[in-house]
Amino acid sequence: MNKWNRDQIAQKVALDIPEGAYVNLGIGLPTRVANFLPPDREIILHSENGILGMGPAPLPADIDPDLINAGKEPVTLQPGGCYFHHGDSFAMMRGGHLDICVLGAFQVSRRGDLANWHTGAPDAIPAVGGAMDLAIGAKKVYVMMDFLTKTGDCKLVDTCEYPLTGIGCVDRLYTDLAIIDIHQGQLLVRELADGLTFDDLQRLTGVTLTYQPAH
Amino acid sequence: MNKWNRDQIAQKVALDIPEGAYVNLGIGLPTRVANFLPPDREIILHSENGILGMGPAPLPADIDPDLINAGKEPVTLQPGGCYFHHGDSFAMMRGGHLDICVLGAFQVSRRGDLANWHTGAPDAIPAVGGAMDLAIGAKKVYVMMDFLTKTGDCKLVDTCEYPLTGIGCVDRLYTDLAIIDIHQGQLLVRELADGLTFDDLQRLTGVTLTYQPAH
Amino acid sequence: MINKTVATLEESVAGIFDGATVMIGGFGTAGQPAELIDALIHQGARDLTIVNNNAGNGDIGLAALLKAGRVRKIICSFPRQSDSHVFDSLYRAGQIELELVPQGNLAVRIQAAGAGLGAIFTPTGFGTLLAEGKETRHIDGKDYVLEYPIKADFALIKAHKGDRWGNLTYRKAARNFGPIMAMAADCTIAQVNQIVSLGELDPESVVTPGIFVQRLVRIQHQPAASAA
Amino acid sequence: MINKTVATLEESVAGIFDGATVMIGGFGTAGQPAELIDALIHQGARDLTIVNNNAGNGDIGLAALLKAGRVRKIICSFPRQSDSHVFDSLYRAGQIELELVPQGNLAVRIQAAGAGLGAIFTPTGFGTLLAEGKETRHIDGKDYVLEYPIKADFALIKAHKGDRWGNLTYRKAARNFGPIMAMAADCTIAQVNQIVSLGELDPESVVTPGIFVQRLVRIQHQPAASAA
Repeated sequence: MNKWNRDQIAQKVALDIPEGAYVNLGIGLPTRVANFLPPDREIILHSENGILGMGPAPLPADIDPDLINAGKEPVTLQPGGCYFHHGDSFAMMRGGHLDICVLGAFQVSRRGDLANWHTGAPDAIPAVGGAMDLAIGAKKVYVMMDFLTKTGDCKLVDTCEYPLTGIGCVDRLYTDLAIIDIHQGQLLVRELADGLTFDDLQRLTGVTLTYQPAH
Repeated sequence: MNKWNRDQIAQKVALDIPEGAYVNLGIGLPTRVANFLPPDREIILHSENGILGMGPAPLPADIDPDLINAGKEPVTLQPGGCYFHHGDSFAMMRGGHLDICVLGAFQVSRRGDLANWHTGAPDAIPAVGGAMDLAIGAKKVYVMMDFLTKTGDCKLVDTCEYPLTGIGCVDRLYTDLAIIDIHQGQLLVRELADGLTFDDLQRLTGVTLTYQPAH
Repeated sequence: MINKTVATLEESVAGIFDGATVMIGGFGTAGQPAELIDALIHQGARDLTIVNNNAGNGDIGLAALLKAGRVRKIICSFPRQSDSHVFDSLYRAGQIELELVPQGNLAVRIQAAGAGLGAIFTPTGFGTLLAEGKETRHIDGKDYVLEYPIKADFALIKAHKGDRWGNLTYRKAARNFGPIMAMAADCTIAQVNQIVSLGELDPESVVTPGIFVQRLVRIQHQPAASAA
Repeated sequence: MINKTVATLEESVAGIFDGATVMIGGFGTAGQPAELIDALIHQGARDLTIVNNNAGNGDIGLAALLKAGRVRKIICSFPRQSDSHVFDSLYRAGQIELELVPQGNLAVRIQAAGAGLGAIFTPTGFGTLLAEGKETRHIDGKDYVLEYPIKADFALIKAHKGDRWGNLTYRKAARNFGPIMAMAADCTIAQVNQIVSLGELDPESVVTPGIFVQRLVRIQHQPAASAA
């Protein structure tokens, strides 16, 4: 069985983003999706700190400390992009104006609850940033994560054990083993990694899956 | 006894506006205040339709239909003025950022309730505009009105009979007979028209006045 | 390639359905998208709920839409003006419903819709006829009225320059309700005086980012005062 | 003549009192008014409540203010970063109070203060730890949390150009919280790279109208990237 690696997962997300979509890529793994966006599609990236039309990292000589992304890394602006303040930026998110956001996750529940901001460990310093706004605001919320934790527990669960980011907000999971839609209380397996059967996948999780390939 | 005429009232208001004040002059009589602002003071006029630094009417050749005041009359923009949308404009008003607004009134109550938007007549078509926002938002609300109606009733009353614009919002009255502060439940007469005595004024109204000249 | 520009006024208003809520920009005639309104009259949608600051001036633009009998209800702050005779007659005849909203509550309710808020406590109107029957609350020494967002199916607005991504700038006080209505409608349609190349608008000076605009159409006929 | 410019950093932060609530602009270091923060450290006010998106980076700016022991409480969305060791130590030692607010709620609560609203129902955070104990309401099919405005006595922000009336423009993504914090503080103090003559800023492109700014100070030393 060939798990999808992180670049392969990112590529699968990227290919599902249509021309003209307004997209926010969360900090961390989701940022990688930008590397695989089809060059023949115009896709407009949003950064919570007040940018639409965000472009790739600049050459070292062109780094501008006033032009960074949500992860505080230097970025560029594409022609047609613009700047705005945090009020407008989060109105875009909370007001349902973004088409897609892509987030990482610690756990996702079968009802689409998302936990991705806080381990809940007693000594952890909590930091939430824009995660909760993205989770509840975008028209479609995609999650990128490994199907299992390093210790072999499934991250797709009946009920999240970690503190929640948002309730019933996840629409689709892109994992190293499968792509799964969360739709009307069902978990619809759309695609499986090569050599993995539906029964293999079902055995790895305590929640009931339904096989319904996308094509 | 010499009543103050409308220009004299407007002049008295104008002279009380300090340098640097952000001021909204309501539609109608208050607009006249602009004609008497001391030229040596910089005073910044706000118009609810998205202008700060509003200047006087343009020459006929310079009239621009995109540059009008709240009364829909052509105006100009002073150097240092700027434009913004209605959300920001009313945030300035509601958020307490304006120093002074000057409004007309049908009636004002002894507690500073204002009635200036609706006669309450059954066949009247109501129109409120920005009156309620101005009434509750500016740091100081000044009212310009005649002390008596044409039929001789006093417009400073115990309780407004007309529908209210705002509750307890009026700080000062500029009338044709006197200038009166509404302060902590008292009506403090600050200035009287020439030849008018305090007792004359008191006899014209059913509410209790206190004589406390400003100088 | 993203291209939100449409070639004709007819296309720009396609799909506006009977019973739709339509925001129309403008304060009086400044910023009123007269050509889009004419196109909407031509298009024929009826039973509309209109959101505008006023209720039409003279016999053109919004007044003409009212006169054509297409408007079931209007949500506005200042219907009665010296030249609002079309509205006045319909209102007196009981042929149009009026929801009168203080201008700042109109603005902030539109903003609340655009920003995805569920409701807001506003001080404006407390204790007045226009707050009758509404929930109120005393917060930190002051009284507030609970008001709900005003959303729309469509917004028709007038801007100055636009590009194919839908970024917009405005002109002087014609800006007024345009930017906030653009944020509150499912489909925002902007008429512009000029369409410029992508990247030509200064990214610091874009007033309405293209994410809030679905269609834009250039108005060929430019009145002198709307140029530059 | 109105002149909101002050000559020195020292004057710009005069009057900031012990116990004050101070908003500080910036997202990470972009838009962080480093020189104003240094001036505040020098000025000596203590027992402050700070509102910022983060809780300081490295050992400079906001982190230095924290390190100097001037901050009683911080209201922010994202304190924990790779280089937030100053905050981390204080927090673990119980020497600083943290109010953690989702970033969009931070923004909209600041906006609510600037706009004079009493409270807002926001969907963000519903059902999470950060809404525990807060009033909620189901409105039109969706769940919301009631959140209150965040006001400040002072706001320290970084802008690009300013004039003597206090009009401001910003530079790229350094804009972030500046414009909304300027609206929410009794006294907004802006550091700018450049002070221009009145009328030189395009009235269509002013981002923060001067009404929201009480003092501005030019920073002499301009890092290369902040020019132009």
